[in-house]
Amino acid sequence: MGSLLEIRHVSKSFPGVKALDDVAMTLATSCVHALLGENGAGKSTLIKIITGLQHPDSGEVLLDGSPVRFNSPREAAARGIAVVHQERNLVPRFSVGENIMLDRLGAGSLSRIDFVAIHDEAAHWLRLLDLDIDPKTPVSRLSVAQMQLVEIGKALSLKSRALLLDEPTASLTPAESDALFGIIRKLRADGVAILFVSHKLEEVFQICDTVTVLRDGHNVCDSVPLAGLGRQDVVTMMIGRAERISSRAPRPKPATTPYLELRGFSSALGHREIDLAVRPGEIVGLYGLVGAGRSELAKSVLGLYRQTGGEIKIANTSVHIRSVADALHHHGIGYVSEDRKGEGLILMHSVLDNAGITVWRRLAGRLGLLRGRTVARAVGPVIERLEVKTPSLQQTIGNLSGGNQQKVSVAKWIAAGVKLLIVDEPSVGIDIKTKAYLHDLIHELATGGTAVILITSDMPEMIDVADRIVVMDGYRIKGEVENDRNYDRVSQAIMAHIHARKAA
Amino acid sequence: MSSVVTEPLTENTGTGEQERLPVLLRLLLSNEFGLLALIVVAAAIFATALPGFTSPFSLFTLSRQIGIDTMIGLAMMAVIVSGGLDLSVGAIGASSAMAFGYFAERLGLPLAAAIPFTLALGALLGGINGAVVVRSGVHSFIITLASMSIFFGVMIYLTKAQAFNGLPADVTAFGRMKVLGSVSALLVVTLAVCGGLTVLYRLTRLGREILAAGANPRAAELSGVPVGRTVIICHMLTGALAALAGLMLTARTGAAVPSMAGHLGQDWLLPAFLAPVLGGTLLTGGRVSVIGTLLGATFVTVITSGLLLMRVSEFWVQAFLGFMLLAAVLIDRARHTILKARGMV
Amino acid sequence: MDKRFGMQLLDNDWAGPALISLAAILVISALQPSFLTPFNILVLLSAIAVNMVIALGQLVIVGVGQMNLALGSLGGLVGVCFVGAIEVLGVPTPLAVLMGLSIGVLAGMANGYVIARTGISAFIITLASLQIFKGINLGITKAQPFYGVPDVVKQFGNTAVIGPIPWLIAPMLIAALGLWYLFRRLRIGRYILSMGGNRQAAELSGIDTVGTVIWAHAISGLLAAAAGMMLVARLQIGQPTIGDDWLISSFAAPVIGGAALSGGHVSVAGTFFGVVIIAIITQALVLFSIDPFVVQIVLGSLILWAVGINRFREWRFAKMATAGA
Amino acid sequence: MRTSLIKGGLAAVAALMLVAPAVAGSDTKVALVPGGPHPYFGAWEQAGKDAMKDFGLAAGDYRVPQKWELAQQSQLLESLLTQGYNSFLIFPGDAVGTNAVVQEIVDNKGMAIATAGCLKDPTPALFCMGTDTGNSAYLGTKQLIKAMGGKGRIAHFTGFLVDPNTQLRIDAVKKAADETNGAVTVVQVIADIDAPQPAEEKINAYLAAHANDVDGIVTTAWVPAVTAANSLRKIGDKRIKMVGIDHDEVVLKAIKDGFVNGTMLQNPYGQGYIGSYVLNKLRSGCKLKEDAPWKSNALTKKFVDSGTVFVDAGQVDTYVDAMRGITKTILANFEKDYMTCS
Repeated sequence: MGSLLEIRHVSKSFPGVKALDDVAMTLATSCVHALLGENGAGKSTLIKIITGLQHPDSGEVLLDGSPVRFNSPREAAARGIAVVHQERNLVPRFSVGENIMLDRLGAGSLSRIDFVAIHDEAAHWLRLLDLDIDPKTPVSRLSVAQMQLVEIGKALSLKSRALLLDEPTASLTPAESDALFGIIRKLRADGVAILFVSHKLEEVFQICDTVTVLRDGHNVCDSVPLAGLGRQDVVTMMIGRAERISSRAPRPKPATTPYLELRGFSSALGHREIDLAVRPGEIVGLYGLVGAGRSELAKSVLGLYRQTGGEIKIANTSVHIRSVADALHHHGIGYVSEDRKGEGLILMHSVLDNAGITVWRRLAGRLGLLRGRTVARAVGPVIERLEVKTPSLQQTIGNLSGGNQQKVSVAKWIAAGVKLLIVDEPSVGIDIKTKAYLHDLIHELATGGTAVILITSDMPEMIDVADRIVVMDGYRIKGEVENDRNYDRVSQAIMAHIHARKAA
Repeated sequence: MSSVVTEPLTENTGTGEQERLPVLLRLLLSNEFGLLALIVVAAAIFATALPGFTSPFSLFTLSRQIGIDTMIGLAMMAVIVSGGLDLSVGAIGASSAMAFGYFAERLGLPLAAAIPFTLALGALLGGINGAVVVRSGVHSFIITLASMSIFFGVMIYLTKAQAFNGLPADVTAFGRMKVLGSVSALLVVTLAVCGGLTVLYRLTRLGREILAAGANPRAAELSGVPVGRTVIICHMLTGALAALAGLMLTARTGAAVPSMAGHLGQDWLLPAFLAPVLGGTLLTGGRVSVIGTLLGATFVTVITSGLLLMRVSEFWVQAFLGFMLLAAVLIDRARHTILKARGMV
Repeated sequence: MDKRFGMQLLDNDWAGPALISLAAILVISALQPSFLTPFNILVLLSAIAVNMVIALGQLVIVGVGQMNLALGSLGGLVGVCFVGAIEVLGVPTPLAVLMGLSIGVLAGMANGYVIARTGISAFIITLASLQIFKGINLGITKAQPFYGVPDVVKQFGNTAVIGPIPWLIAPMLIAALGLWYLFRRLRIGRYILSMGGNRQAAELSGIDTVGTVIWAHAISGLLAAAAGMMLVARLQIGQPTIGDDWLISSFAAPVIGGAALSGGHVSVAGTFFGVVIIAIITQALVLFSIDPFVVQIVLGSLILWAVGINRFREWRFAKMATAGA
Repeated sequence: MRTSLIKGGLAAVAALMLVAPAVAGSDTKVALVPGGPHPYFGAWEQAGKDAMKDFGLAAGDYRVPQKWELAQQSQLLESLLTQGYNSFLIFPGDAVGTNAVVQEIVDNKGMAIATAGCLKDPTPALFCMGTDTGNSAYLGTKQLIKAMGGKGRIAHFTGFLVDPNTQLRIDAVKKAADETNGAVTVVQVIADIDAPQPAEEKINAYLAAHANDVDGIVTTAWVPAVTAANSLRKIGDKRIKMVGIDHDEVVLKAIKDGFVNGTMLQNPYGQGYIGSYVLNKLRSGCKLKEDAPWKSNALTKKFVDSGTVFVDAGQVDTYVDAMRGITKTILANFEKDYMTCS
């Protein structure tokens, strides 16, 4: 187990911010190394420096003991350092195989591509990942999880000596994650150095050997063995204090009349006979595997897809929701999308515009006039209450960290004062502190009388937050589980509902 | 882009003191500032080298040209914001102007009625574009390519290409009117519209919804913005502004002329795209600069005018114009890079 | 299995335009028998040949996710340089062809280089070079056409190889098949499409994006040059106005043929049928002696109709696909 | 090649030197401004230079808008006015739309003559000197009808519909046909083909389908004339008669070779040369007579015909002389007929 890649005294500043301050880290061969830290602690900057996207102000990066300075990820890759980024970096219309081999399609610009060889080679890497996909399949037909694995396959295919995985499991189901861990272990056995960035501490303890923790651009620890450390030790290092054990005050019993009630609801997307009721002050979880139709159900209720049967009742009155605008402005329904960057936020616009988008209509005066100050007055307190870290409300939201972005995408619905909030996968790519904060917030909202629907594939999250859990599969409701916070019982009950169909 | 670039200095929503420097930097980095600097430099050079450049008549024609070209640019800008485009601006402009001729000359309507009717017609034609784009889901390029032919064709069919040159004297007088010495009244109209559009995009609900829908239609839709309706409104605004540009050209020409925008109205396409794009409006939508559009049109007009006055052999004027344009964007890019490098130390 | 094959056929981008072309040919030839006379087919194919090469020149740039506004002015410039070189400088024809193609490639490379190096939108750069190319064209010609087109060139532009197939089809076939192969099988073609499909992915995968953009513009310039000279052959005259009206049709054909203006997705076959549709519509308006004052109205309506049909097909297909799933 | 015309012009100049007294030290700065880049106006450049030399003008410059756009022409004219030009020969970019900029010229103590094409009354231009487009089309059609033996079917190919002259031409062709009381009919009008490519596509498509349904072709714009002449040569059809317009080499050669019966020639050199002469006279104190023998056409009541001649195979080699003669005649009598000079 020798040291492969070494970071020494690296500092990096941006205008007004010291992103990294004298940071050190050592990646060793045959070792899975966890890089931990809250959002904004400096993990992304460190990865960018390793791959040559950014250059350190001071300090150095050593590869095999000698200093290196890469000018692009390409140069880094040529020296055996590959990264799997959080963003989807695949060409949708190209085949899986072509994506994996994209930089090795041929020797010269005009060389003919040998697709047979490409697909053969790609198939090899897919097999290694236990992925049962034909390499000729276009990437656009894959599920999100499959795309993530293809990206890993692409990084592997570079025969990398160091593999940097930036939250690889964010969009994977537990089973898929387990498969990935198997592969990581196999790679470790082959001598690869692996850097594993994740917010899911359970995974870190499951797979990693050593750990580096960053906080506010400083090393809290530098490449120490994980063995001997407990979850609380790591959390304390990350957030600077002990993790608060969720001890939420019991909430008043929800009202008896449901705020939203679906009866025999069916949609153009294929939902059939959906019966669902959410009462004010209640948190209803919607659990299901990817493709169960949960987000789609939410969007159908919002009026984005056509309702083909059954009825929707809002506060006991049968309604027809024609559009999201209708859902928001007339029925007080809000939706926090799972796809923060694609559907939740307008990345090129400011924090103020993103948080205020839902209240513009309410705040606009005569002639539709709307002053920035008016909006700021309305959303400012919410932004502050949610502790969104931003230099100003005018900051472009694309520049904020994922956690802060997520807070804003929730803040806009709180500002709008919705009566029913549908929260879809709220903690994807969110650090522990923000995640706990969001959970508290959801409870707080429910206590205040908001009806909440929580969609998540994260079983612990579901059991932690929801009052009762409705199980969906194949665009139908499969059953309901009362949540008594007993993880084993509840999770088994949920899985039983899902597998009931498979048996039938 | 979950970078830490902007990891905050303070826990809460920043204070003025720390923002001041970035604001200045942002101003210096802005596209508008770059254009303004280029315009000032070019104008200073022309004014010293070419005595005719600052003559009252030259200033008058310059301001008038800027007024009209900016209006054409604003018309296109209004739809670019939504992420679409409108090839039929010229056709709408010419058709509306001809309709104005019909209203004012043939029907004898007073201007107070003829002008609103004309603008309404422009908005209607734009609205048809928008509605078809939204309903069909086909890219606005193809829809407006077709409607360009149809609008222009109907206009030519109805008018048989005969101009209206018996317009009320007020129209022509307005086209020649000067304010503040030698500034064309047409530029004043344009400046007023610029002001109105700035208010629209900055200070109204609708404006913000337009920007949101243009930047990320999916996110806007899910946040309760009626994107379809917003896109139609953008097209209507384009139509109305194109009609206004047509009216301004009518005032300048003293007649409603079917050839004011060339065959199918295609003569307008270049100024229509050039001004907003130079001014920093994103072709993909969601970002807009009204002042930039004004400055973009000003830049092109000043350069063209200078080149013509310099008596560059006219067959080569176009080539020079192209080189100047290229030089301008390259200088702007260099300035951007240098400032950014300085700022990022 | 059969049904699936049918679905796959329908799923192709060119299926819609092809069906529309076929329907238009059937309807028009039923109403106007002279439509399918050999001479008319020759005329139609000549028009298609040139317009196809023009459309391909734009298709490459659309593939990389950009626009080339300078296509027409470059074509025009090469056209007059080509005849000018022969008439004024006495350059032998084959050399002049080579020179014309080189001008196209070099000018395209210059465009691509500036765009890729500076990162400024291709829209602006090619807008500037449009003015430059056109200005040089007018500076050379002073708006007077060159008449010294050699007979061999005139022959090439106006005679048939066999039956109703004009010689002009040859360069079109070379260009179309070459581009088709390029986009399917050659590394540079895949790189162009990968940049159009997901620029960031292409960059992070280590693709030389600067080189790829330069390649795309060089190919576009080559095709513009070829189209300019083909048009000279067909018109038998070196008109300085060649290329002035290419812009819109160069976009229309690829888009009707299913290309995404945002890049990454192009169809050579679809573009071909896009060109065919436009050519047939243009011809039909003449064949049926439409009143010149309504020609534009009918033209616009027919474009909408073609788009509508294609849209309907896509919609039906999407519906079938969901039903099948 | 294209120098033949210029040579002719030069010859004309030599002849004219005798009649036109050279005035030295004039402050007349003439700008000859066409509607855009177009081969028709090529002769204006030489005409301006010759006039400058012969009449002692301060300038006689041929200045071309970069594009055939109304706005570009207006901008150029405004710039020229700023540069100190005071006398303009303008081909109106639009028969109505160009009036505004001419008014500006007049307001700034300049003067302008609508040249080659006319401005529509009321106009601030002094008068119009050029070809009566409607009449030219009418005469051309008459010649065609004669060549067709007084009966048959005519196809008419013309330019952009936005140009009001196009409508005049369409009407004139129809009028000539109507005068035959049904013996001749206009079966097809193809317009909007001022650009070479669409012209080629549409004319060829038309001939491909309808060559047997048509007996004569009249073209009333430059590009369609060139294209139609080429197409007739290509199909080798001498049965179809054709009358073209203007002096493009392709058309002239087709006349010699018998594919085209003749063409309606205009007099661009004469327009530029005479126009410059008149402007200089007017600046040196002459006045236009209101009661001069102005002709009248569809656009204006103050029209001077610069000469339109029909040229067929017999005259195609000598038309330059004919034009020279016309120019000479107009110039010789202009002062007497149209001006009062103190």
